[in-house]
Amino acid sequence: MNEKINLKLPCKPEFINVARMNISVIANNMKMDYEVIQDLKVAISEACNNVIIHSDSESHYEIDFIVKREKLVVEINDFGNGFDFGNYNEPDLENPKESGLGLFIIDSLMDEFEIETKNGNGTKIRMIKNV
Amino acid sequence: MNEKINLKLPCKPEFINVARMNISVIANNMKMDYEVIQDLKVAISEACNNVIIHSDSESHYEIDFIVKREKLVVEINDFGNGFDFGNYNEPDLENPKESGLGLFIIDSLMDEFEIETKNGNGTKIRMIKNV
Amino acid sequence: MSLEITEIIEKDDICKISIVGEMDINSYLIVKEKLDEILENKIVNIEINCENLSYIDSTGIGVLIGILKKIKKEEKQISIVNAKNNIKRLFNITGLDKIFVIK
Amino acid sequence: MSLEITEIIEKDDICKISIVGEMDINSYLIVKEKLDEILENKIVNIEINCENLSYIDSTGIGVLIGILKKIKKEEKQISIVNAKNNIKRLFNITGLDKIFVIK
Ligand SMILES: Nc1ncnc2c1ncn2[C@@H]1O[C@H](COP(=O)(O)OP(=O)(O)O)[C@@H](O)[C@H]1O
Ligand SMILES: Nc1ncnc2c1ncn2[C@@H]1O[C@H](COP(=O)(O)OP(=O)(O)O)[C@@H](O)[C@H]1O
Repeated sequence: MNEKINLKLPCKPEFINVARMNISVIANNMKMDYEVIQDLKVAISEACNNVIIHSDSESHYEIDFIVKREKLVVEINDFGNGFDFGNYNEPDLENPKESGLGLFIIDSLMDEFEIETKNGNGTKIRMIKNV
Repeated sequence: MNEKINLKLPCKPEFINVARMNISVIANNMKMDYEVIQDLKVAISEACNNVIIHSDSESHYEIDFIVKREKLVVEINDFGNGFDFGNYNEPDLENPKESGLGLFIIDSLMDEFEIETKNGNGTKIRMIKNV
Repeated sequence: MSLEITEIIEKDDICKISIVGEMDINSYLIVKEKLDEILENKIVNIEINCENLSYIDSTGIGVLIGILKKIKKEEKQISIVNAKNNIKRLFNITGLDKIFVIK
Repeated sequence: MSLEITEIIEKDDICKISIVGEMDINSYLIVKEKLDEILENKIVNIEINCENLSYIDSTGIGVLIGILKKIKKEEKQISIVNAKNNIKRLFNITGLDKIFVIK
């Protein structure tokens, strides 16, 4: 099985719950556990929050949900600024700050996590959860 | 306000609940009533059922949700066979049949309903619910 | 959420079933097959408890109409019990409130 | 579903609040503003009842860290009460279980 669902959302905070709800139904259809679905909701929201807060995308961003027998792949694509991932630092958990936790949370909650981004050229976040 | 959400779904019955869930969150964000949301779920499902049962679309179909201040516009587009709407007959409610109720139900539940279809050229169902 | 038939009580000339969940394009066959199976032995009245039926559309309504056709010849009927408002509304729109007994 | 602060009990040097719903990018400011307002008068310990907090992410966690910074100087603390498993897990991952009191 290899089915793709694609969702285009306005770059506005009030539509992030639509992204969350989609991952929730799709993962539920795949018979994932309640706790895993909660984690997926957080992970997708972190990526969407970043699009809205940092990407400076004009109007819409896209999410692909790729349903495979053994895993769910989620790709969040924006067409905004991108950033220099070389400058990214993991948060220092001993000295918590108000920001800088999003990517770290995605990485912690998901089985696989990749980021493709270039200054000025949009960002693609790819996260995978195994069934 | 005029925001568009676009959803591309595989032409398979097991993803229809994704369409339902989307309309449900979006209408809920618009503060529509519970009963109205139930009607919207039925209306969108009727249109999606038809794509899956009748359109003979190859892989995907598309749904646009257009959120305006005073109404929700939903367009279901498939790229399948289309049909001759000139041959369409409303159901005879005195003599119920197992099939033929879908479009009639959409028309009854929604405030506006339009269909654009040509033999061989896909179908677009447009339904509007006022807030 | 999918669909389940949680209870089947066959008694004299009536069979009562409870449908729980969503009766849609993915699940209507479960109900159709169960009712066909029941009616295979004997044509009886059918009473459907819809207290926990959260969703039905024309695929589900089609099943019920098909079943009614089968049992009507022997003057049996379908009763719908405890349906939620949105489901009742759908039965009204499609005229089923006139051919089913809605309780 | 959105977010509500359903209860605020100020008593001596502790203020207890209950957060209900989803603390996300749309709603975290409600909590931030309420806590800032409380601390404007007096720096107190904060106890957050999370029994009905169904969702939180880094936007919400950021608020709590900001508040902790404010009250830590006066040796006050934040306690998290009745958090659901998924929320506790997030606090563990981000190390907040070491700087908040998780009950
Ligand atoms: N989609 C994006 N577009 C542009 N920059 C991004 C994007 N996602 C992340 N970033 C950059 O990566 C940094 C780290 O992100 P994150 O770990 O989520 O923490 P935070 O968003 O709180 O800063 C952000 O501050 C931002 O500079
Ligand atoms: N998306 C579509 N593609 C092709 N044909 C369609 C589509 N939607 C509706 N139709 C045609 O319109 C007819 C009436 O549809 P409907 O009222 O939903 O009843 P039913 O689906 O039960 O036949 C269908 O039988 C079909 O021939």
